[in-house]
Amino acid sequence: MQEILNKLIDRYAIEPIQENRHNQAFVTIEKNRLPDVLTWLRDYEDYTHLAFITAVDYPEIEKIQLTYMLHNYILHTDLGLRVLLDRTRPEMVSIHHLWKQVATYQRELREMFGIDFPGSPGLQENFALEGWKDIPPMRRDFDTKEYSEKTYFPRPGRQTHDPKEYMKEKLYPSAKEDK
Amino acid sequence: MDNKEINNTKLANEGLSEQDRPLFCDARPQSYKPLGKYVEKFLNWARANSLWILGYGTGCGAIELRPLMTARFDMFRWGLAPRPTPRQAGVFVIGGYMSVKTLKRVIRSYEQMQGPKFVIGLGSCTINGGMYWDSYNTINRLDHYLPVDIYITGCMPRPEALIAGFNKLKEMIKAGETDGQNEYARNFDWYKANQKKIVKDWNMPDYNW
Amino acid sequence: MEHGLFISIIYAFISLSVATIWGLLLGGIALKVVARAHGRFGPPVWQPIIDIIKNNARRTSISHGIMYFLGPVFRIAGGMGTFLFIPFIFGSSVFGNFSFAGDLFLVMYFIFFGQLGMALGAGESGHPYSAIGVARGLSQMTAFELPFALSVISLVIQYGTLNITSIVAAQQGGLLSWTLFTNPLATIAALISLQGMNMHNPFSIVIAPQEIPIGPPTEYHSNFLGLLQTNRGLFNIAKLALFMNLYFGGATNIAVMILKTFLLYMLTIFIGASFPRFRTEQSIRFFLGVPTVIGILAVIVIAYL
Amino acid sequence: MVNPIYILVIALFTAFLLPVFDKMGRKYSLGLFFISLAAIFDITLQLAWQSYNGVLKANIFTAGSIPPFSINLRIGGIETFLITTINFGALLAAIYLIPKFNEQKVYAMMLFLTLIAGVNGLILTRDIFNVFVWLEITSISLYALIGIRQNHKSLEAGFKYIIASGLASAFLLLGIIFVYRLTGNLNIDMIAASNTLLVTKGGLTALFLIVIAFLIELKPFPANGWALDVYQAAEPGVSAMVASIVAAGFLYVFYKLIPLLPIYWFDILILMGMLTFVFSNITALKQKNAQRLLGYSSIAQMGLLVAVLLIIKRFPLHNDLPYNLIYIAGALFLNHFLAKAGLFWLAGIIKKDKISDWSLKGNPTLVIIFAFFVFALVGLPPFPGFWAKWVLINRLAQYNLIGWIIPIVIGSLLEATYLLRWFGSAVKQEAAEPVKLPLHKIIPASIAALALIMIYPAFANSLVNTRIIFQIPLLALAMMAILNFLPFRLQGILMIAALTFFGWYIFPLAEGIVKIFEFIFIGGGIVISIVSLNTNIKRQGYYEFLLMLILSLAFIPLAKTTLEFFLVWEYMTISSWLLVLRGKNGEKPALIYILFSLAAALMILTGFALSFAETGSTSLQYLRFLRHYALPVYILLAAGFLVKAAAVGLHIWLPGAYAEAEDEISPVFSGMMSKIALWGFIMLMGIMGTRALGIFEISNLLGWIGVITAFAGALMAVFQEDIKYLLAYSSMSQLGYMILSVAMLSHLGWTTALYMSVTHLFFKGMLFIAVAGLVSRVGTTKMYEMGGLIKKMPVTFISVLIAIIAVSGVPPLSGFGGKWLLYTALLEKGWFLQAGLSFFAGAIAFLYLFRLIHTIFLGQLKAKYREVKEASLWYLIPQVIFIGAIMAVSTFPNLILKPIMAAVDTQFTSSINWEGYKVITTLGYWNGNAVMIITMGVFMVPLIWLLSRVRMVQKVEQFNIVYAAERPERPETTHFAYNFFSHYQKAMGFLVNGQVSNFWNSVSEWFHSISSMVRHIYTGNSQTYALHIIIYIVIVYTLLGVN
Repeated sequence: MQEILNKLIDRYAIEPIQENRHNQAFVTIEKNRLPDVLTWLRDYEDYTHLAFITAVDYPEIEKIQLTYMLHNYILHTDLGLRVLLDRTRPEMVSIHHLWKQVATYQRELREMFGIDFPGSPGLQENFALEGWKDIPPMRRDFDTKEYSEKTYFPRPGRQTHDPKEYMKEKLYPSAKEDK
Repeated sequence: MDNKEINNTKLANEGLSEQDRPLFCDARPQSYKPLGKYVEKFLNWARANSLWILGYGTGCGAIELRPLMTARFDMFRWGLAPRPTPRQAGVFVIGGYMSVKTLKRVIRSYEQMQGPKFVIGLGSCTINGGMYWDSYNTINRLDHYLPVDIYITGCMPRPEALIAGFNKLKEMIKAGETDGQNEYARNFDWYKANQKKIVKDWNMPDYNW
Repeated sequence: MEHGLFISIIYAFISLSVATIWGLLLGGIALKVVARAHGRFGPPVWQPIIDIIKNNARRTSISHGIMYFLGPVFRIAGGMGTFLFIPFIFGSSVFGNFSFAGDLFLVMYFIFFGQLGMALGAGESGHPYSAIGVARGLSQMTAFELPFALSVISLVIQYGTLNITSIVAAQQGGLLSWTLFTNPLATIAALISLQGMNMHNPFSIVIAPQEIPIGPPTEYHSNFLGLLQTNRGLFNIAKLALFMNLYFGGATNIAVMILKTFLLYMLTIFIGASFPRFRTEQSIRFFLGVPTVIGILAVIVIAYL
Repeated sequence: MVNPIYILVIALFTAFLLPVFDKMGRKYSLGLFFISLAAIFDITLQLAWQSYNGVLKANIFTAGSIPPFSINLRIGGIETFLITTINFGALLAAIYLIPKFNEQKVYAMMLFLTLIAGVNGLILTRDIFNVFVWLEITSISLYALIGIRQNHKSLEAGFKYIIASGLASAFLLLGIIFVYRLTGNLNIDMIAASNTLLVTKGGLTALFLIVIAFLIELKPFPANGWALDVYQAAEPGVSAMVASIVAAGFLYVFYKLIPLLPIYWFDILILMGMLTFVFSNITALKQKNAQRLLGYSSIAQMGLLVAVLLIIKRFPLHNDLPYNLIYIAGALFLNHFLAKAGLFWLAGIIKKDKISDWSLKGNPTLVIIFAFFVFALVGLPPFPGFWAKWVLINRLAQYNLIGWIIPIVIGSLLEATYLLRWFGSAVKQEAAEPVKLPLHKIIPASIAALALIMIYPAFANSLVNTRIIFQIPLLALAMMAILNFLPFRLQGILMIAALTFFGWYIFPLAEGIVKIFEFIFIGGGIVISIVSLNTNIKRQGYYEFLLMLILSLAFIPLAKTTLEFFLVWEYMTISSWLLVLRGKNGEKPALIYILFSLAAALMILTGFALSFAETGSTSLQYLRFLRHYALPVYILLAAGFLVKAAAVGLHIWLPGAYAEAEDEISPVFSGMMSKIALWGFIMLMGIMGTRALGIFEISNLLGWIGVITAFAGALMAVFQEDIKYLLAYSSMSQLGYMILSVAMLSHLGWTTALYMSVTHLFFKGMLFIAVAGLVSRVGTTKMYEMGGLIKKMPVTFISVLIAIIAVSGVPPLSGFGGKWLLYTALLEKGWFLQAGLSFFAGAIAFLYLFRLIHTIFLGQLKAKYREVKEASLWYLIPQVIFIGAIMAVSTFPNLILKPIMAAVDTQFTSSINWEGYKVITTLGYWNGNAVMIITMGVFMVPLIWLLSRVRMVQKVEQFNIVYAAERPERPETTHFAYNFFSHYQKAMGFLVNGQVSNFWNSVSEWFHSISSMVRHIYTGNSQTYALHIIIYIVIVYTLLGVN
């Protein structure tokens, strides 16, 4: 693990490294260098498997963080590459030329987070939300409860309980009497 | 059998492109009066004893349908049978939570079924959204979109509950209390408005014959 | 014609009704038997009849066009015709049907009448699954017709006639004069074909509900489906009656007919219940293999030995 | 009388006078030149006239004394004929060369005249040394003429010619010296009279030297590389002269020498000729240069002529020498002379070196001329080559020279291959730029073409006892060609009227089975021709060939003699081939078709020849008296008919020919022309019965071939994507059933065959017409591109529906009658396994038939066909007629069965009983009428039930289908049509994955490889060529066993 991290530092002068376990580490890199690094990792360092791409919304710092998770089948180590995107107009280089199936991930990210991947095949096609017009639902400033109430005819009479209190009440009714 | 209540206005099919419009039928669904009392009673008996379920598991609740076919629960006893195509099926079991995307398919399949047809809402999600009550993508009340004949509560309801539900439905059919198809046809515009409110890309005809 | 026209029609009607009801009940019994084998109760034996009533009681139906509309008509006309050209019960004037109009080959080719019409009707529905189902069905049909044809040829050599009544007549006089015992090879070849004709496992790919919802009749419903189901009962009996006549000594009264058709049907059901499903090309290869060789042997043995 | 010596005098004298006149101007010299040529021709004509009246003095003595003291000329019948031809040709050649003469110095004209003098001298003289003189005159003027183009290549070619002919002359001179030394004589007749020369070794060597010299001048294979370069490089006008005029001279000298040769040399020399014929043709296969190709062809023809002359002299054929000379050698020579010269001139007109660049499209004059030349060379009627081939092969068979038939047949086929391939590509190719037609070039070519066709009546009348009505197909062609100026639709109506009249005339003459075939050909012809009226846009040659085809079909069953049969058979072949060629992509299929047809025709010809050899009669009925040759004749004829019937293995011509012919023609091919093979079998078996081949009965073998054809055809039809190919394979399959039925040689079998052939006309004609109508609207023949057309073309749909029910044999329509008869007949005959296989084939038919109707009419309608309309009325009328016929025949089978049975009764005793509408055989029974009524009855019951509830039915559109809860996106992706029976392909496809076409491809490949191998010897180097000549001489010397 350390070996590959050292190589990364040597080759790309990457600084922020977070090592979670002996076989898992995350590095943050500049977004324009990502395709280079990925290609190198895939072709020379046996990180042939792209496990997933995921995103996290950070409205606090006005960033969206993308994580590309790679796996090495020989060493069985995982390497996560992180990229920070601007939140106002998130755009990232498409890497579908490296792994064809990435296009699907990118479609999903476009729909759920509004991240653009210029050139990715079928990017504008529906993924799960057909014809969604609101702000992307996985952005943290999207209020799903409000949206649901506005849209889906909530049935009146619904009650909400704090699960902890409610279960205590249901399972140990005597405890309440004790109070 | 001259029992059709005819409404000859055509549907607009605005969701379709000009090119596609001639490919789909634009007639409205019609409602039907029952036949003579004893004839209808006999036919209802036959309908009740031959319930063909559309094999479309729309949500996680569909997992509870499978045990019904096994030797332990043996739904065939009651004349229930799964059927792979909506054309031939008579009962639509909505199996739990219903996302907007699925709802579109459900509407299409429901409309393609031939009347009289019945809908069973299975699990809490179909009643008020259940645990997905505040999801951005899951409906809360099925009866705003389709005429539901009977709900079976639970999350999930057991197969026994399902059997009880089916038997209740059979009684209702025999008693002539299930009128979902006619209700849908009479309140067609209201249902359609509700459906179109949440199904954003309505790229199908207003009624899928 | 031996009787007057009106009497003939009445007789044909009786014969058709008995056959249809018995055929549907056979279907119900089969369901029941399979259910019992699973350890279930299963539906009542009259379930197929209820289904037919229900389907005819449907309030709506749709039509894709004239050929679609006529498809089930062709289908059941094929079933009725096939049945009517077979002498149902030997020596009976009520159940003798219209067998004077043609011989064994007429029956064998009339089977295609309904299938072709149905295939055309299903085709007009425009549903790809219908076409796929028909393609599979026809392909499989060509394959299982070969052993059956060879078996029939063997029979014709044996009895020197194509007249079904004469073939039955030649088998009267005890169990051992049945074709089953006088020409076992032909019987085996034909029975294997019967499995295919009835589209029971392992040859059920045509209607394979798990992959192409239900094959050719995917789009059929309501009245149309009712007709198709009625035909299923009738056509089953027609085939069973043909086999009974050709290989199992025919029947001289209704009881014997019921017994023989029941046993024959159960045979296919049992075989069907014990096998998984072949793919189309597998079943074609199967039919063109062992059963065809048996059929050829049947011909050679009877003709040249 | 005119003295022929004036020819030589005028030519030579004018040649030396020309420069003087040229001083006065080119006009004068050219005028003098033509005057002299005309004078020569005039003399020849006078000589010919005298010869015709029998007042011609045969021997002309020069210098006032008799041989051996002076040279004598002979002007007998052959000489007259030859010089007439040559001087006629020379006149044409001179016209062709006018511009050359204008631009060259005057020497060109001089050379031309000396050349003419030389060739005339070669023919006339009887003195062997004089021959040498004329040879030198000819050669010298020729190689100067070769260089007339004055480019590098032609000069080189001329040089090669000098070397070769120098070698030849040297040997000739040596030979003459030896001969003179031995005999003291130079007169050929006197040498021949004295035997002294022949017995000694030295004499033989001398003779050999003389013969080999002329053999080399005749360009034998393989010592002929120099000649090829000459043909290729010289000006086409000059090449034409080399191929025709000069070759004629050398050939005749060779003929003059034949009496000198010892008898045991003949076989070797014949072999040399035949080798030249076969190998030149093989080599030509890969040739791409037009003139060189023609060179190969010329050499081949010369080889054949050498062989033929030797054969005529050597074998008992010389008992009937004048006849054989005229009708074999004379016809072949004339044929070659006119056609080859014409082709070279044509090459000069087109001015394209590569044959693939030739394009005659839109130039009917050139097409007709080209067609005449090519057809004449291939030996198609009515050109002389046809008659020559006919007599030659008959004679060879008659005198037990069957071995020599084989190289002739192979060589002719090879020659046909490249010539017809060339013709096809030239006719079909789009022209890059319009061809210029200079008058001086087109006149000689057209005159040659006209001459070719004018000879025809002479042969047709004097040669054989064909009845004159058998020329009607040709006359019809001519008539339609004359009427070509009329509006197209009017032509069609006239054609139908002609057919009707002809039917009215001929129908009472026919009886028995012939009558049924006449019904198929004439009746079918009239109905199917209605389709052609759908357009008024002129199509060149369409009605001409169609009428010719139908009439020849109608005449074949009427033929009483082998020649009548074969003549009309060839007419049918030509007209149908040209119709295929007319198709849009018809070039390749037409070539395959014509090659197979010609092979079949040659087999039939050989069979007839053998029959003539044994019975001495050309009557077809005499086939029954055959004893010695019975088996080969039977096999040859059956094989020929099997090719025509497209039996499995020989079928590869069929799909292309049927499918790529124009849509209106395909029904004629499938419905009518395919039946002619059936007639062949009926005629053959009706006369000859069956024969045993070892332990097998041939009829038994034919039965198996038939049923396997039925099976293979059906299976291949299943995998077609193109609707016309599907139908074509289906026709092949149906024809297989018919062969099977005929081969049974029983009453029931023949009844089946005839019943099937009539009903096949109905439903297959109808299907092809329906398809024609369909294609006229949708513009494609790929089935998967259509779909859902039932609502757009309901009438077409109904006729296709009825047709497929009838084809598949489903009761109650007429097809079932055929199937029932077939199986009953097979079981009665005891052909059980055949019955099983044909049942299987019948079941497979369902696959392609369903696919046919489903992929076109059912399923999803494509957006681009939403506006498609029903086919035009002209397509629908014949379909409705056929539907009526099918329904009538289905309801009342007696209508057709009774006449057929009555016809078959003349051949076999009947085993069928009738009870009203019920047919009863020994095995079973069938009541078509009752089946129809019962079917109608059971159909009505459920129909009424459904109709009673029709009000609740909602009519929906094509996308209202359950589609796994989605909506279909496009009709293209929803229509299941392409590779419809993929699983069947997996299970059974290995049986039909192109084994047969691979076989024929490899045959073709094989011949082409030989061709390219052989071509390697022609290096283009004059030293090599000289070496070839020397080696050739040594080999021939050894072979002849001179020492």
